Amino acid sequence: MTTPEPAPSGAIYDLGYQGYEGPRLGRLYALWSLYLLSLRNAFGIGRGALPKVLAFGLVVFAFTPAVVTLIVGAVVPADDFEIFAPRDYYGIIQFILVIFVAAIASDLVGNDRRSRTLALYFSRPIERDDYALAKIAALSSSLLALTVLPQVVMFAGNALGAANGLDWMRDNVDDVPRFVASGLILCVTFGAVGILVASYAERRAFALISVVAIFFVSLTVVGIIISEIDSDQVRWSLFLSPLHVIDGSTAYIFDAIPQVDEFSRNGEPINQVAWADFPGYIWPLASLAWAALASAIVVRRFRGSI
Amino acid sequence: MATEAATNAAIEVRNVSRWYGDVVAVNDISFSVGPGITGLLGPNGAGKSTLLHMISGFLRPSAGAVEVLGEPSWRNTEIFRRVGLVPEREAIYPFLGARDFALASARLHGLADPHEAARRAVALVELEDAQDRAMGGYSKGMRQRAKIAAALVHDPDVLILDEPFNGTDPRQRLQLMEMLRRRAAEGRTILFSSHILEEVERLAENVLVVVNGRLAASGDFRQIRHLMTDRPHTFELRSSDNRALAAALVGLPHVAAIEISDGRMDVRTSDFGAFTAAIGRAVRDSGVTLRELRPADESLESVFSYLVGS
Amino acid sequence: MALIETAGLTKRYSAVTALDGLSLEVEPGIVGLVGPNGAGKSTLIKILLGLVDATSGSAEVLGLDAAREGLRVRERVGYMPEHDCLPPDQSATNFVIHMARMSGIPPSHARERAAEVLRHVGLFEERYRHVGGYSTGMKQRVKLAQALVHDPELLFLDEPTNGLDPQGRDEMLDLVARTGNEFGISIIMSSHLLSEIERVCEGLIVIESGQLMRTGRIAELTDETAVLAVEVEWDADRLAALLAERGLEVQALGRTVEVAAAGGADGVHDTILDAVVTLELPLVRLERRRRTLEELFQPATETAGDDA
Amino acid sequence: MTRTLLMLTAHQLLGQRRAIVIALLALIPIVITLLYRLAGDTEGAYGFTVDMVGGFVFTLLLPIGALVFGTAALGSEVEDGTIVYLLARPIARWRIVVAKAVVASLATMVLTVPATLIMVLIALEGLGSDSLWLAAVVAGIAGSIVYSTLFVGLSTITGRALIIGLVYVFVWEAFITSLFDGTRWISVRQYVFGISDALTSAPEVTASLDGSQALIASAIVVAVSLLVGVRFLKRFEIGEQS
Repeated sequence: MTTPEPAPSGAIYDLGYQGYEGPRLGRLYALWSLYLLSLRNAFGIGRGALPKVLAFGLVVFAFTPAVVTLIVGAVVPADDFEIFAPRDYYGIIQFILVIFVAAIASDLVGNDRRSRTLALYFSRPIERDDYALAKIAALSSSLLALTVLPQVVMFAGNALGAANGLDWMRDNVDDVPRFVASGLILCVTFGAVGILVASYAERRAFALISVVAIFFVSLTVVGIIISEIDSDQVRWSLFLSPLHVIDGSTAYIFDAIPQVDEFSRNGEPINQVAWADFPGYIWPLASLAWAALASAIVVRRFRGSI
Repeated sequence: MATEAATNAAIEVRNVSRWYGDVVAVNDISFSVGPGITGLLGPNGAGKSTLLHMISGFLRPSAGAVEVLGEPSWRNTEIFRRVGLVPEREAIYPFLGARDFALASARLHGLADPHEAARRAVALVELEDAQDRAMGGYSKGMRQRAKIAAALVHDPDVLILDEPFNGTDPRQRLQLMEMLRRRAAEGRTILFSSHILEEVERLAENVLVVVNGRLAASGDFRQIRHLMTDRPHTFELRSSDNRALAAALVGLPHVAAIEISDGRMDVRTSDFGAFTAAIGRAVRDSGVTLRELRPADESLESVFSYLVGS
Repeated sequence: MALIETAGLTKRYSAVTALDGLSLEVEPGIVGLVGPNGAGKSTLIKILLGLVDATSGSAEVLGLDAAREGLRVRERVGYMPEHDCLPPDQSATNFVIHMARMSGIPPSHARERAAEVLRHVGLFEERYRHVGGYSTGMKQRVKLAQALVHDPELLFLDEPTNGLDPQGRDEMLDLVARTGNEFGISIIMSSHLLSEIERVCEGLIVIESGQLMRTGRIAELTDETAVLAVEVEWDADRLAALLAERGLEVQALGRTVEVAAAGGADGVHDTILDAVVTLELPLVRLERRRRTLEELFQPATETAGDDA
Repeated sequence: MTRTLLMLTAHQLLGQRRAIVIALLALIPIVITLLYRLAGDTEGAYGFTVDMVGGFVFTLLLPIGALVFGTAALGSEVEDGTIVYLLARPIARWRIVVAKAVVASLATMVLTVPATLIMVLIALEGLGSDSLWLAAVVAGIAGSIVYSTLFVGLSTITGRALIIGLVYVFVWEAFITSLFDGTRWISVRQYVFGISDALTSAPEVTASLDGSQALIASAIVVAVSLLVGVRFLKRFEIGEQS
């Protein structure tokens, strides 16, 4: 609309339809917009109360160890007092992460499919691959709020709780790049796998249960195979379980894969990873391979739809 | 069976209301539906579906009573021995073909010869060609017909259809209407809802107009029109001499305004009935040749919008 | 330049041939796309948007190859699908802003455009509410708004009046006509209610079984016929009898009497009026009947069956 | 009439892609057991079998199967709106609920029981002693019925039966019950273990409930689920959808 001339008398403005002459930004901008909206949707922002409660409820759960650390740190100042180690953090909350991925992934891709908004997206100047990747990016980023963010809070909590905060920070500053790097790898892998499963399950219910099943069934099955079957070859099965792979990746980045002798293959995933005795760098690489493979399949999936 | 139903109304709705929280979907409606085709007409959200759901016993009236074939319908599954229902939602079992869908319905009704019943029902909606294909691949019109076949399988005396023509193209619509007319001619009761006047006008002998949850009019279309002869209306006229005709018409008591513009004349009247009754004589007496007389908007459409607007 | 040009466009799905060698040339304006369900209307629109690849043949939209330059086509066209496509848990404003951004409109402009367009389609305060609670009519408006928000040169409207009641249908058709005439945007509108097409469209494309049946200007296709339709409030039968007695060729259909009026001389009009007055019948209508599109595309036997 | 209900539901639950996914899930224990045998270890066969049945079949396969089938049997019909085709027939509502529960239970059994039996046969090279196979099969059948019926009942109350069921299985049964002993009474998993423990003398199998306690608790859960299901389906209202 035009700015009115400063005139003494009144004026009538044309409120009829006007074309758009302004700039038209390209495909990357459109993608960025889709990513931002998906990210907001993941936390239920701009949507109803229920998705917000669900998402933020899980975020609160994911923060529990960090908050406990903060509280304990405030009450009992101690010099080197660690309740939860940064390297264990993701393992402790992995169950919450899986539920979060299950709930959000089915919303992110499922809602567009169910409300059939997908057709509208594809009628815009973007390509289908863009859509798929934007969704994976959004889910992965939203996971940061449950992984890296609580780690930052816990780090701060420990620093505040330490008798000499600055000394403590100097001693532990190495943890920061570690939990950031391992957190990023985890988020990308979980995000891609979650979107992959959700994009194949039409119903919200099946998306939900399929995501949970993929992570936990593979974890259990591989766990049983490793602990029960007496063969060194079964170590390769570890790569079929994303939770094992992520576990290994985080442990490697924190340089915390323990030395394990031949017989202790039972028990926690981390020990099974240790028992397998692959070169450590293979775990982050395997994580990223999971992420890449899942993303490729998602892209293929959306190329075929409609 | 059909004659027995003919003796009294198959559907009785007495002072029925239904509200959801503070929202009143249906507000104190009473009517009865007897044999023949009755159209339930109203804009979207007027409460048609709520009414039909209450009649089918799927919704409890918040107040009032609904009886179908002499029995209260709420939660009364037994009425379906003689009632067929075609729901509005497009949902179907995507893995079944129309024949198996009808067959399953026939079996759920415990019919003696379900195969024959299913065959007959599918034939009624002329879906034989596609009957063995899974319904998941059907077009909307075909789904609609499959739903109708499933509702007809037990040859019900009362057939309730919620927006049955949604998604059908003109050809399918004509065919379905013909089928429903034949059933009505056999003395059965058919109640269908629609928000498209054209459909109701073509098919229904009786009309129930629902607006904002209230019954705005009921009866025969023509009767409704006659009851409303006093509604304002505009006619478009062309004649051999518009000025002379205007002079003649201006004297009529119910003519409110006349406007002449390039070869045509718009006459606004305050009384539809009186105007149509008088126009012939007025024109003849003026000696002008009337070439065209046309209600400015579709007459029934205007009945409808008049009701909806009030 | 032709708006749309297709040559030998064919689309086969595993079992079905949706489009079968369709060659078209569409000029700017409001054009109706008609055909029974499954005729290939939606498939055609999707191919033109570059959403679906044709099995063979070519399609150009706004001078761009729909298959290879789909992205650029989609920058310049708007699409309103037939089916529901709105996320129920977002407000109309947010959704339309988002769709504007998806078309590359920067954030501040997107907000302005969304407000503008929502006003044009007649959504005011309610645009801040969640779409899930909207009536069908309001949803259709939002669907139109999202198709218009990036100021396209061409709009594809797939069954825009689907599910609307008469009032909603009127309003939507007015909106479509305004969009075409005032906003100067070309429109391809599909519908199976022919009366709607007649009301707003200038051109017409008829397809059936994926093939072109007819194309041209509506006015040419619905030439007047030499039949006078006389509608009276009651006793059409008596009127028909009287007119027949006076030597006219008549047919009574419900409340309407159709009178053959070859040559269209005033004599026939006068005879009819005289008969109406003689019988003292209220006269509702006297007009030359146009052929409706409906008649053009239906087998002759079915047209007579619609009296009620 | 009932047969048609059963057939329709079976078709719905086992149709298309879902059946393949589920079948793959059922193959998992068999494949693992084959691997186990190929590795040539036979000394720990009993322990392996118990681990597989207790650690995979009863804690993952069984509840996941029951969740999928139990919540979908009625729940997906309500969600899709096809339930109206059952309700608009002269059939008592309890028949519908019972038919859905029966089919969901059967589907869960088909998923778990044959796989369990084959697994035992391969691992122990036969049925073995101590009636371990009997314990696994009977407890599997009982678990299928209890879980499935529970989720069918739940799905008549809420449209979010699946997520509630997920939380029940993976939070309540997996964590809470291991922390607080008293909660064993409200854990279907513990019933299943109780029943299997009562049927075998194998020392590897232990449970916190004894056989009769588990049976009584199971019967109560099934009965209550059915009663609740019938009650809610009777009062089920179909309103204006659009």
